[in-house]
Amino acid sequence: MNFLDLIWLIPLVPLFGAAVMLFFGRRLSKAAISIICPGAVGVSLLLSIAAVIQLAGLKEKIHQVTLFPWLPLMKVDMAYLLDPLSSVMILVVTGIGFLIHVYSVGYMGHEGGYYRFFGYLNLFVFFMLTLVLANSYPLLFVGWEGVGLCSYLLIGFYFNRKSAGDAGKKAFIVNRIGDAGFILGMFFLYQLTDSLKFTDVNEALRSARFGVEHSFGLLSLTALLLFVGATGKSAQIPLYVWLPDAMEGPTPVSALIHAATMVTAGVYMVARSNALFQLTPETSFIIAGVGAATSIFAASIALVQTDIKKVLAYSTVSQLGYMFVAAGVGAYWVAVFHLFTHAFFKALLFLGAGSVIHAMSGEQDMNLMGGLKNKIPITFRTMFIASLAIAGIPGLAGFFSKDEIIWQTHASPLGSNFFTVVGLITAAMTAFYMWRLMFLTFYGEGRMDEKTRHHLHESPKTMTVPLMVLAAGSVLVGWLGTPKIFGLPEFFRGFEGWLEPVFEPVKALASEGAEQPEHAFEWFMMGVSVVIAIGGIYVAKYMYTKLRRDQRPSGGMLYPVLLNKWYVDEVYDLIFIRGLSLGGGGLFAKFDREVVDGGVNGTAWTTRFVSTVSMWWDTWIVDGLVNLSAFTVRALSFPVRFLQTGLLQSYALAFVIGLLAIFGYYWVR
Amino acid sequence: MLHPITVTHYLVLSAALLLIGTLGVLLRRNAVVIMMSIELILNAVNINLIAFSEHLKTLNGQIFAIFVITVAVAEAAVGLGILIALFRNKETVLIDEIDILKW
Amino acid sequence: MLDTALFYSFALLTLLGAILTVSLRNAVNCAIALITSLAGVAGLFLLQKAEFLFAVQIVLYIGGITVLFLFVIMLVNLDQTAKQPRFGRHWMIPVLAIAGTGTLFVGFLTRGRGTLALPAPGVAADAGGNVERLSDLLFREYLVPFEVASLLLLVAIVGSVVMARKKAD
Amino acid sequence: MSVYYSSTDHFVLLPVILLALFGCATLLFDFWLFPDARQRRFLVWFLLIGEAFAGVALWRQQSFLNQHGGSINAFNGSLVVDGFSLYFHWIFLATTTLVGLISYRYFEVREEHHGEYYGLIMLAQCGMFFLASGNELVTLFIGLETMAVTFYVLVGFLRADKRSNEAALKYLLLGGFSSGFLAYGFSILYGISGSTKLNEIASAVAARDPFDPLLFLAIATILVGLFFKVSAAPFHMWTPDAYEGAPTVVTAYLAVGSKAASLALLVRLLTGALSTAHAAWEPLLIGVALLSMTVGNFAAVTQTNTKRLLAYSSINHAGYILLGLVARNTIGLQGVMIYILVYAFMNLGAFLVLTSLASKGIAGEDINDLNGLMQKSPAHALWMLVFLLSLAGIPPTAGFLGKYLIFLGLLQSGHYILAIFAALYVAVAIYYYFRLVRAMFTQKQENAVAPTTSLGMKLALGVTGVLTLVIGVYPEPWLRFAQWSITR
Amino acid sequence: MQSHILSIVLFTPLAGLLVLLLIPGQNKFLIRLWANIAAALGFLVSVPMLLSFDRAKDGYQFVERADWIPSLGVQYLIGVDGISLLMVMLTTVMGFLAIFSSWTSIKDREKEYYAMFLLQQVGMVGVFISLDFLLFYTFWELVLVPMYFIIGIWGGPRKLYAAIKFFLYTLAGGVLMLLGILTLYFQYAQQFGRYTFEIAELMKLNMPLGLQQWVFWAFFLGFAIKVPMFPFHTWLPDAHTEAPTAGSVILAAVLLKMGTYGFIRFSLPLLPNASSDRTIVTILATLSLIGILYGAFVSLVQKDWKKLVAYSSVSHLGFCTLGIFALNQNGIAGSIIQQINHGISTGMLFLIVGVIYERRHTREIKEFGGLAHVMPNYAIVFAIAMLSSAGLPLLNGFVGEFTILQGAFEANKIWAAFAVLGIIFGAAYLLWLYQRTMLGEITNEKNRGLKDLNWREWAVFVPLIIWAVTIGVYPKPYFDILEKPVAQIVHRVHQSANMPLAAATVVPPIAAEARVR
Repeated sequence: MNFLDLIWLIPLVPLFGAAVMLFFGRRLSKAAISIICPGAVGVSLLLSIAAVIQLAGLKEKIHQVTLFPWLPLMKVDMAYLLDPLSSVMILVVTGIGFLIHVYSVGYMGHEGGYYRFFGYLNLFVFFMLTLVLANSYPLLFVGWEGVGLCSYLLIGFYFNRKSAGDAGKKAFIVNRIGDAGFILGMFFLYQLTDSLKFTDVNEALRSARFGVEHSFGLLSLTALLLFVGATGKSAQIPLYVWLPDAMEGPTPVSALIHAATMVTAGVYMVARSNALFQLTPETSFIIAGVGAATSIFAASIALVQTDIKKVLAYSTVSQLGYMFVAAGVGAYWVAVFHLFTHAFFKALLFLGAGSVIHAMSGEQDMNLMGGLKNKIPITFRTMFIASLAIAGIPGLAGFFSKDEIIWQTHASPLGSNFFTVVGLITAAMTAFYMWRLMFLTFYGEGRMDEKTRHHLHESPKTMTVPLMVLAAGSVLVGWLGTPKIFGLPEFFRGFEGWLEPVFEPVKALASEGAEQPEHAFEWFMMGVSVVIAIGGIYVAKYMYTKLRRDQRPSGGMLYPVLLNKWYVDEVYDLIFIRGLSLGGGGLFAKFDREVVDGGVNGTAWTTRFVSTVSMWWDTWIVDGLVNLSAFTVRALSFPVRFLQTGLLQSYALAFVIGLLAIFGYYWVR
Repeated sequence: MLHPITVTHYLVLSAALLLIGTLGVLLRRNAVVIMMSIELILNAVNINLIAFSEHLKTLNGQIFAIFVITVAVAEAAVGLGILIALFRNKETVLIDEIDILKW
Repeated sequence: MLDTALFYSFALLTLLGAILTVSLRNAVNCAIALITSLAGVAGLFLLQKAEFLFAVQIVLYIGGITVLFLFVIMLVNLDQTAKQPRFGRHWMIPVLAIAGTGTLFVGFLTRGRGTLALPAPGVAADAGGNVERLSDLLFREYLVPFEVASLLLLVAIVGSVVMARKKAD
Repeated sequence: MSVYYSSTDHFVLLPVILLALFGCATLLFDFWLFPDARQRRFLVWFLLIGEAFAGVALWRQQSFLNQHGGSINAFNGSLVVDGFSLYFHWIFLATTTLVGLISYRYFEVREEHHGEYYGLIMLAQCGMFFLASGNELVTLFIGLETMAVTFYVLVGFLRADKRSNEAALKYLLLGGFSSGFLAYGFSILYGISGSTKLNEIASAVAARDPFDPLLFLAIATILVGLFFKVSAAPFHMWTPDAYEGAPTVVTAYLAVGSKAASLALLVRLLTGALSTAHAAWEPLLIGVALLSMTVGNFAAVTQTNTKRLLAYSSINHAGYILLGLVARNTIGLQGVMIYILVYAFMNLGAFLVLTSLASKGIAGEDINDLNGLMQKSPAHALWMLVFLLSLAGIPPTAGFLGKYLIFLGLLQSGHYILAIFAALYVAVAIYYYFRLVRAMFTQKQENAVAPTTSLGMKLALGVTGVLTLVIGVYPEPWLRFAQWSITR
Repeated sequence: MQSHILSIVLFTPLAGLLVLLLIPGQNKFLIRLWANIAAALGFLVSVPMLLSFDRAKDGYQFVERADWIPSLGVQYLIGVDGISLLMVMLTTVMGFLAIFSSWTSIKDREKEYYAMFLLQQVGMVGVFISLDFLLFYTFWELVLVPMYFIIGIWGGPRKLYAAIKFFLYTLAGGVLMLLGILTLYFQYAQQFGRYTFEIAELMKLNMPLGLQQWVFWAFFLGFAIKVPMFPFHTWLPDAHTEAPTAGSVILAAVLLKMGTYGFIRFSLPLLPNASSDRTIVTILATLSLIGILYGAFVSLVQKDWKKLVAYSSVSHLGFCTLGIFALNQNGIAGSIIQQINHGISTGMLFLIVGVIYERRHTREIKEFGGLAHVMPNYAIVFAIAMLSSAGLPLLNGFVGEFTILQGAFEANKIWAAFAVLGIIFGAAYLLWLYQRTMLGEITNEKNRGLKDLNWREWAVFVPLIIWAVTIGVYPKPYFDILEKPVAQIVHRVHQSANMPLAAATVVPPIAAEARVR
């Protein structure tokens, strides 16, 4: 059986599951749902594995299946493309997706709208697979928008909570802002290359027609617009604001969508467009800069959060920043590698957090936890592994990928030591806040109330098994991308090799990048990062196990700033309100900003103001003009009627005056 | 002063009569007098016609004048009939008291 | 010379009568003034060699119409009307309008005097008197209007009867 | 001595002779045959038969013209039968017949003696006949007066009704006043041409400068007189009052017949005798037309009396028709002809519906009297809708055709601004026509009195309605008819 | 060979109307039944037309020609090309669904109601198939009257105001358009010595730019008011809000399209120089952009559910006009597809409002909230409609908007940049609406007992949903149908733009074939 030609089935099976759920779900039993939906993703997983294996056997590692033409005017088809990059992605999506489906069977067991949840989840998997399997930008955009929609639906799953609805809306609209950039980017790309198929676009961009653009030109603009799309989807500055709020959704959703898959779509897209970004070093620098800024910024916020999911959310933002740093410095395979490893341990962390919350009867505040180590041992152990992984302890997945990123910031021709420093600081912060989380949650005395304590219990098998599988993954997958200096067999460096055909370097950069790495320095860097990680963990341990609450350093002025997330949401508001009160000053004039803010808050003051003004315009000016006709008619009708006095002589007078006017015409003619 | 009398003299006379008649229509309140004023106007027309008739040495103008007189008669007859009908209903012939119909 | 004098005296009579018609308070007096004016016009007819019309004017107009007016004036409530003001309250604008019209009127006439050099004067009076020729013209060329006039008079008769009839049936 | 009265003369005059005959017969038989009021409705048969005879006579003229073309001159050129006059004769015939059909029920409802009525409207039609056929000033003048005097009587026909009296008096006084000016103008025309025949006047006028003072004086006074008759602003002031006060059926006849006849005269003068002096009258026409459309439209907006509203609307229509004359081209003239034809049917139809609203004790003239007509009588309401749409000029009703041709004429002659004005006023007009529509269709019915009706009314309603639609949907034959009527 | 299929499509509703008039008014069930049958027939007879349409052929098909008013050069000339074919199908489908959706919501004066709808159907089909300008104008005006009544009789509290405003506004535009038409007519007569209103003939005209511009503006007023483009849009919210549900559906789905169709069918090919004139294009594109953003902004602050949807129409139609004045294949084809999409999605949104209005008799957004709890199916349908309207990929809206944006981008990048903002706001107001009505707790006790969709409502929505999805997933047939006619228009506009006042430009070969009969 040729599974390569069946890759279109991979997304379609979950779509089928989703359709069944949405239209017939209410009539199905819970058991049936629990089989159909995870089953659908399972089938996709199997199909994916089979297809990837077959792909590996191909000489030219690329396979396209065209179903039917879609947008003929732009030569876009409904067609799927399997190549090394997308194969990594589908494995992540279906694999982790399957685990999370299984987990959800347990986690969501008590919730209403069970069928709906799984329907959305399956729909999400469909769109995500479409995104990664698409062979063209518009089709990618289908998935891109679709996952945004599912994210909206799933964040707002508890739709009777207003905050959930708001968060969902915010997510969708912020994403749309990014999408706007993405759409424009696509148009520029089409203008440049006359196609939107990845293969054609990349071929064209790598051809002699285009050279590296050193000033800010059309290529850079295109790349930047695409990157705007990526910042929206992957929660980078300035459009990251939706992701923390998105934690309103059920925890499996946070794990699947807001950690492992959807948010990485931006990274995937940048990687996919590597041919373009390689041509524009300036944009690449911007990407790396934004990534670095986001990573340290989000990490700083994560330091002080008390909500367990919020910590993980900011952590995700921070880790995504890492990925963009990698992409920005031209190390695309590393970005994808980190994406890959991060998917495992971050999904695990979220699922673990979900298990904790499950055990805590829904409580998410870490200050009210503690001492759970023995109460929920499996959760604890798996999360322990994940925390080590994300902190960058050697031997675990996170170590390899993160270390490679930090090394690439130094080694890559596009890199800069500034990024290296930021990366290291962020690494330290990561180790600290993750272990702060671990210590607050699992160690020490329990701080929960009696009732909750009474209910503490380990989660069911459906939840713990996925945790264990992911834990295994968090340990093992890193070994696919060990550093060269380890000198391990080729298998352990398989990841880079596997992706080689996709990230074919552009001629200009290839020659520059040929400089020999300094082995000693690389070892040194590795050591530094390990020390930093262990240091971070130790500081956390010291602060949260040794010190009493009041003894811990307050962080001074910084603490409230961090706790309030650098006041960004407030600043967004403040700028515009002040701008307005100044009577439309320079800031207000920046329509772009207005749109950002208006979009972000949906109901934001600015938008309301503008809309209200236009409403007034409509009611008083435009309508006024229309009704003026009616008004004028009446106004004019009055004198006419006024003259019609009913008196014969005034009629005769009008007659004579008419005659006089006619005579007069003769004389003044 | 004594220029030979031309047709223009008649025209001016007729214009004057016409205007006096018009004045009567515009100013008098009594409907009967208004009708009389209309008779004056028709007489002005007749003066014109006769003057032209003589001037042109054709009799068509005189014929026209006969018909104008006929019309005047007919109008006067009907008008007075209407006036009587109105007077029966409203007890007035003052034209500015007749203003039910307006606007 | 005599013609001139007669013209001016008839014209004076006509205008004076006319002015009195529109200005006298008592409607009966107005009617009498109207008779004066019509008589003046009749005189002018005579001056212009329209003898038949002169007769018509005297008999039909003065004898017929004016008497009709007098009847009506008697019929309607004269006493009350006679005490009322003659003119409407707003007389200024009508007077001005008519003055303006009159000025322009005269303008037309004086300016048009030159163009009154009219088409070739018709044949001078040939055989037969005024009445004869008139009747010939009337029944030959103006037969239609003549017939229509009968309809007009019929309508007038029926109309005045209809109007003046009391609501009998 | 020559023959006073030839067979041609007879052939031409026969329709009007028949009409006059039947009219007099009606007057005679009124008391003689039908002493009982209930029986008087049979008098309408006199009218119908008379019209039928007249129709046959007209048809003979029509077929003669169809065969031989040209025109028939009679009475030494006093009368002329050509396409133009026949076209109008047919309109008068149809109008009078339809008015007759709707009248008897109306007068029965109003409890008015109406024996003479049929005779009078036939005599009025005789007057109209001469207005359309006359080719000579005296005939035209006397014809006009015959019609006008009849209408004075008809307007005041409800003798017991103060409003009818008042309307008649106002109409008479102002009508006489305006006739005076018209006659004055005619006298000057005679003076400058030496003849009362239009053909000779035409050549005399052609020889003169258009702005010759005397000619202008004549044109001005004649136009003033005729503007009065067709109720064009600012000589329109009598219109609303007379329309409101007159019996509704008479209003219909006045609005359609009198107007059409006066327009016949106006068109014949302006396109015939005075056509060479167009430089003088064209601006006057433009001014009066614009003023008429403005006054008519804007004053109509706030009316609450339907007859008054339609009166103002008729002023507005006069403006449109005058614009067609301004265009001074075949299309414009064709537009005028079609407009008059269409106007006759649609306006008659509208008044007909209003007539049917009158019932014992209810004048049926207030807009509110139309309320809920759709429920009371869908047929009336729907036909009324057709008439109103047509009056407003919405395709595919007939009213559109007339407006359309007039726009066409204006554009062809380069009067773009006028065309835009005329077009925009269509939208204004919609406003008040749709007040009636609104009352009929969207308001609740208050008193469930169904409209009065009779066989004649049904018939008339059907005829006017169907024609209003048919002319709009399949205008070709009508256009050809109009075309034929203006080819000289 | 001449088939009469178009006449059949055109007059089927009229025949239905005549039969309807014969049914006594008391027999309400029969009236409803027959109206539905007639509308369904109207749809069914249009199907063979769709099937036998040959998309490979240039020019118009199913042309029928007969003299109507020969002395004025007016003909009964009808025919369809790809553009009008789609519009006709939209009309027949939406017309049927609109009538079907009224089954329970209209309870008084049903006979008149359905009669008006059938009459309107005739007018709308006529507008889209007329190839004679005067015939077109006749149908164009004919449509106004039934809609006036639909709004004025069965509408909301301010129905009379809304109805007359609608009527006045569109009529004023219409008569000015008529003057434009007549100008063309005379120009033709001057150049060719005979009078005709045939569009294909009028295209042969060679007019100076100045005159073209005048005529263009005359057309513009007629069409822009109908569309409606900013700032002529104010009749729309009133009319939409006050109209009964089915009226709003037809108004949004079909009536507004008459304006955009007018631009495509008449303004562009007949006045190619004016339409491609830089100033004019800039003005129109700017107005479209203002419309897009303005509509979206105003939608955001609406308190009335239906009014919000109405204003969203302004925004969507802004996209359509923008696409048209991009003057390229993408823009125009996208615009036409977007017109159909708007018909589907906004039609659905109005139907959705109608469903809830029928149950609760209010449209105040704040009266609702948490409806998804009691009406889950309704919430799903609403979600689909909303997403279709917001342009989610794989639903219809995206295909249209994306193609338009591409077209706009090709024409002017700034336009595309601004238009893209419209997409953001589109999502914003719709999602917010959804949130306020469907999500959250049930705040109003009155909403607790509401019934979910019944089978009849499902039957209305399902075809629309399927249609929306098929366009979204497989729009190629639509693009195929549109390819030739749009290419012709684009070619014509650009050719004359490049060769100012070139003598003969491409004229679709309509006449030759039809004359053979």
